Amino acid sequence: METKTLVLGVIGSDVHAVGNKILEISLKEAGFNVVNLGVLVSQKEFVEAAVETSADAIMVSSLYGHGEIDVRGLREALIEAGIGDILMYIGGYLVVGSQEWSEVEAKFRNLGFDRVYPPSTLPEDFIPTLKEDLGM
Amino acid sequence: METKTLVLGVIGSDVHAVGNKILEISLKEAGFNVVNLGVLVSQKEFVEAAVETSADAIMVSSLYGHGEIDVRGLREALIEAGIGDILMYIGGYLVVGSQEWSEVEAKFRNLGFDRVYPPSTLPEDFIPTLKEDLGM
Amino acid sequence: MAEQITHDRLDWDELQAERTEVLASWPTGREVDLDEAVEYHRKMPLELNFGKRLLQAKEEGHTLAQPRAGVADLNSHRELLLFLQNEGGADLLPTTIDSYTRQNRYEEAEKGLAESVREGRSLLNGFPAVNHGVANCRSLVEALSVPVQVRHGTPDARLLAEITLAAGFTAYEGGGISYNIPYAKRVPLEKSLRDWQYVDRLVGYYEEQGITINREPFGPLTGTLVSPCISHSVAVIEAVLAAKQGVKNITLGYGQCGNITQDVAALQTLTILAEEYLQAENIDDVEITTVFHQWMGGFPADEAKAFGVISLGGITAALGKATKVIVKTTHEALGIPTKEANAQGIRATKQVLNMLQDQVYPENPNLAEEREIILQETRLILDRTLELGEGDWAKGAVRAFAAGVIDIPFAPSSQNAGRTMPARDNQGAVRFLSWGNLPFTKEIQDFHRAKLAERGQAEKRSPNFQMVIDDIYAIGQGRLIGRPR
Amino acid sequence: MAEQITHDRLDWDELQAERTEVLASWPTGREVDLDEAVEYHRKMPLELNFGKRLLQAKEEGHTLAQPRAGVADLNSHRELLLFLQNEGGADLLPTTIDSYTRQNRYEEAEKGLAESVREGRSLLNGFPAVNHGVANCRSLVEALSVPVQVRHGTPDARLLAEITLAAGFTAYEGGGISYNIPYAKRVPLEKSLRDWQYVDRLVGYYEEQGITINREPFGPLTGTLVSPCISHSVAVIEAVLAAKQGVKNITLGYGQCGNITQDVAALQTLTILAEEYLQAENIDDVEITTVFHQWMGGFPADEAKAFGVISLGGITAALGKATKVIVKTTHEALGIPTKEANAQGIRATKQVLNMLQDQVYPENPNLAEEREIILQETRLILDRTLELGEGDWAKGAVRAFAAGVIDIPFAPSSQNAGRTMPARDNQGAVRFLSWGNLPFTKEIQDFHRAKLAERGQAEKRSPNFQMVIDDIYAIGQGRLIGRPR
Ligand code: B12
Ligand code: B12
Repeated sequence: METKTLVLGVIGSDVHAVGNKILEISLKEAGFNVVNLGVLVSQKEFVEAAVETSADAIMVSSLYGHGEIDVRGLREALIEAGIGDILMYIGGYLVVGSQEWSEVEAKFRNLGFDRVYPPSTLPEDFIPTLKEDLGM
Repeated sequence: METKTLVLGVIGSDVHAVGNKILEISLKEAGFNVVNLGVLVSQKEFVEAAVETSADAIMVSSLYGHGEIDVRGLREALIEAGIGDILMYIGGYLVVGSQEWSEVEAKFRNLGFDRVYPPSTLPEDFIPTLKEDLGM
Repeated sequence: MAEQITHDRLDWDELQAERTEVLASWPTGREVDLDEAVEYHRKMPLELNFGKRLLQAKEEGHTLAQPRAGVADLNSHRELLLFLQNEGGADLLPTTIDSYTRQNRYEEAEKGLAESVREGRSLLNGFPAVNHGVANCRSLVEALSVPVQVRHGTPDARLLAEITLAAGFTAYEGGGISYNIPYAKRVPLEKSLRDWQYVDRLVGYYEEQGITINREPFGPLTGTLVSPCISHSVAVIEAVLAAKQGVKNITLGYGQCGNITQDVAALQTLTILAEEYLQAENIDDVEITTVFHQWMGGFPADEAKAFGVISLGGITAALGKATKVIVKTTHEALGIPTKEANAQGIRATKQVLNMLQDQVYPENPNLAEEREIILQETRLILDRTLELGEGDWAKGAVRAFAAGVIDIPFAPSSQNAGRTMPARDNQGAVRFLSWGNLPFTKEIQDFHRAKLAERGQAEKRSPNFQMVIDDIYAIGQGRLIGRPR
Repeated sequence: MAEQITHDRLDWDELQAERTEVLASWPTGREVDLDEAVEYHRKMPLELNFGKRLLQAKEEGHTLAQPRAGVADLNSHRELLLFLQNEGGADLLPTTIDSYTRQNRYEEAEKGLAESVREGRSLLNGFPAVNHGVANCRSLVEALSVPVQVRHGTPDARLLAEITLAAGFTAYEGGGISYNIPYAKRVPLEKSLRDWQYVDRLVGYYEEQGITINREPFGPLTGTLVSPCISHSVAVIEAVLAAKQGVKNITLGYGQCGNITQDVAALQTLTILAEEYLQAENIDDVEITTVFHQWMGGFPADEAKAFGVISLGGITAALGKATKVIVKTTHEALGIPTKEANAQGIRATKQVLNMLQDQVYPENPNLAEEREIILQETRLILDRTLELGEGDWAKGAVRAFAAGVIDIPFAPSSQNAGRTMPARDNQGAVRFLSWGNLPFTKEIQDFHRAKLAERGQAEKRSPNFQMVIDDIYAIGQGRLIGRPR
């Protein structure tokens, strides 16, 4: 089975590094090829890394609350870069405060994410779905 | 000024003794003549004590939640004993659980109490009113 | 009557006439068939046995969490317990009995129950187990997956014991002193002691059949500034009296006072003293565990503040390595808690218990001194009690209360001298402002005097009754010590 | 650049060109008039001075409670702070700055602010003080009756300092290391150290005018299993660097790890070490106070459990006699808290602080050993740092990070070696699984190895990275130590 490549990073001015490290480790353990951009990642860096590594999916984290502002236009930038239909996940504390989850999910789906995960998501909660989505 | 006599007690199967002791001390300090029947006081004891001591007011406590059942008929018993218009206060945890205070108050007013006090009432919260009600 | 009671084991055969009478005192008594009940217990899954669960926890060094809870109606009560088990994560469950049942007023309980069902809300402050009877209570026990205990406050708890033990409850709270003096006004101590010997003998009978039933004297007494030496004395006497009747699994209790060092010392000395006095009676087959009660006096009305009090209790229990902790709720100062509030109290408590599972309050000179004081004071009280009883603990207890040698502050009972007056010292430990007739040595009297003088100096007032009143209100008002403001 | 930085005091006159530049970098910079600002401070009521309030608390032996809080819009933020003061009973107030401002992205902050006002909810995770400017910020300070501090996480906080200090804030959190390594990825340490020397020099200028401004290095760093020796090393270096610039009122911080003995030892050694190293630099006119941060890592999502964590933090702060405690909320694992949740966290904390005000964690051999370990480890790190810096703390800090002599676990910064790996021992104290290049003696290395071996044995697994992951999740999952299940 061919190894799938994931681009991983925490978007915007966000420095929450702990979850990012754990995701990297868990995804590697699960057999993925992980390109971890770390924290404080701009949209541009996400797009470039995905193009360069011919990534199969982008995993965006946002913990600090500005996710809503930070991800606007990311899907469009991917389209512009010619990889508009790449699988894209997001997880973390996506908005400021705690809002009705169904609304948050809808909001980020509209912003171009294929799957949206709430806080306290464990690696085992989404890795099976990710494999399914990537046809593994 | 003539000293006013109060009959004090915790009604029914209720053994909460601490508040009762504090009330006794505070009311004595405030210049009342206090007849303290203590805890586990039946309606009959309240009525008899009030008659015997020609009391000016009856101070009923109920802490344990059965107050609602325990005080039914007390005003009627006082009427029967010929002291139907004696001033009567009640205080404590009057019902089981915590219910809307206005409803609890209305309920106990209907049961014949002139004034109804919620939990955590301090002596200084009601003694001035008591003096007023007794024309002191 | 004081002359009649002894601490000797009741003869089982002789007890049968009395049992018949007790069982006849309310219709549901007929449901009790002791042989069948023993069979029933034998078939119960072992993990539902309260005493066994406690011993396991003691061995592992864990502290278990147990709430208080009881409502009138059977279905609602079952739901309540299931909620506390599943949503609260309670390790042990209670069934708190209503106050009419506690005074053997089963008719009033019946009315309250009927009205509760009619109105769809509990008008009783607990579960009237006698009125519900054996079969109903079994449906309760069977629904649960953790052990369940009867908790009440009943001077004469014979019928309640017959019914609930036959129903599969494996733990029973109370005792002849601890369920009389704080819970009654005019019940003679001889009578409550004898009625509790009946209960203990019944438990002893189950033990003879190989069924472990846990017994727990009610530690906190009046819950209000009760010095450890008082509650420890009562606990030890009730433990000895129970053991004499054949009880083999005993949990001794203590209600949080608020000074952590004093509280941990109290927990540590409880077992030491119980084992010491049981040993002296040549009893060595009794398993002792401990229970710490989160603050039993007046609570703050604010729920966040109440969480603080609850957590401090949980933390003290964990650091003092209590076998279990009885959990308060954030509704304590509001009224009987909702099931949600009750579950929250358990969860906050379990969080701190789990976090501190592997930590213990450090041994240190103050702790040792505090233990020493508790040991000395309690021994003085107990030894004088035994002396008064001429070697008999039951007689001794009766005479000790009559003499004020044991004297519980704020107790409503006429059997209680009511001459002791507690107050906090400058670190918040509970001391005596007046020790009445407690048989304290001059040295110990001086200790208390000095401790309160120290506080008086800090507060620029001489120790007096106002301090006591201030201390009673203090925790409710967000502090431990009732300092003048 | 590492060659350029020194720990010497910046020349005030020479700094003026840079100040002009900084103030010109965003329009609100124009509002700063330093002479007028000093006048403004002089007229402020004394009880609003943060540093003075801390010294008073230290003297009285009380622990003060301070929340974190900040929203985008001025009026909402003012309301929020008033709520925390009046309903929460906060002794000290914060103004938490948003993350765009922290990265000097004032334009994005402006957009976020505008959108927040439009939508009627905060889209920013804090208060963009630079965008609001001096006059607006003053309206905030003036509305309050307790002192207020700027709390952020800004590597280059020069403009923010100019504006907020001119606005009457009397306390400013952060430092060249603690607001870089955990909060940035690519900011050179020389740059952040130099930018914070600017801030400290500015504070020093206020001090020269007789205005006390409190400075607080950010103690918890990444908030996740940070061993005391790491955060203490950073705290001491930042204290010395600040003092060199004329800062006179410093609060040193430490984030709760969860083992009470270790946490109390950490609080006690913080002051000892700071005074020791300040003394060595012949600085003796700096007032040191301490701040304890309630658990800074992942929280349980359940609010009742969160109350347990919060209360344990409050209790540890009180027993360890921290001067103040930074309070978490029950919404920690849910998102930025509502003002109600924030006030609840303060009230729960204040309840336990008040109850334990007169109690202290008892001196005992384990505590002494824990202090000794922290002292030794920190001194090893600090002495090697100074050696690397050839007597200069600023140079030393840069070189120590480059060499991994100071190495903060989980930090995002490329300036950080990232070779240390913490894990809890069998009592929950934070130890090192890997100490990377920390200059530990063989004895200390053996100590850590033994501690983790002990845990490994208890858990029947050899100490490895899975332990670390388990420990990171543990408190959120209701435990302290991430035991296998
Ligand atoms: C530790 C911490 C910090 C540390 C971070 C240190 C570092 N550099 O890493 C410090 C103290 C520096 C910090 C700073 C701040 N923080 Co912070 N922080 C936390 C905290 C307590 C724990 C985060 C953590 O490490 N969790 C453990 C890891 C393992 O879990 P995780 O990060 O959630 O990641 C897991 C999942 O979310 C999921 N996941 C994550 N990303 C993705 C992506 C995909 C695709 C999927 C499928 C899953 C997934 O999988 C991960 C592994 O299980 C949380 C609250 C909490 N959770 O209890 C707040 C929190 C995230 N912080 C918050 C805030 C606001 C801040 C600050 C702005 C300061 C402030 N106002 O108080 C600054 C922001 C700095 C910045 N510019 O980013 C808020 C965010 C609020 C919101 N969104 O509404 C939180 C929720 C706290 C709160 N309730 O206010 N913080
Ligand atoms: C200490 C205590 C006990 C002790 C009592 C010892 C004793 N013999 O005195 C013990 C442990 C034995 C006990 C037992 C029980 N208790 Co109790 N107890 C308390 C507790 C914690 C404090 C009471 C107290 O002493 N407060 C201090 C004094 C100074 O205040 P106070 O009693 O409220 O009195 C003041 C005011 O109310 C007012 N006041 C009182 N009466 C009157 C009358 C008038 C006219 C006026 C104007 C004012 C007034 O003035 C007083 C002085 O300020 C309260 C909860 C709380 N408040 O935190 C529960 C509480 C009262 N108990 C309660 C219950 C249910 C019980 C039990 C049934 C056990 C159970 N199910 O858990 C038994 C009942 C036994 C019985 N038959 O009565 C409930 C009542 C619930 C309800 N009504 O919904 C409470 C509220 C706890 C709870 N939330 O569940 N209890």
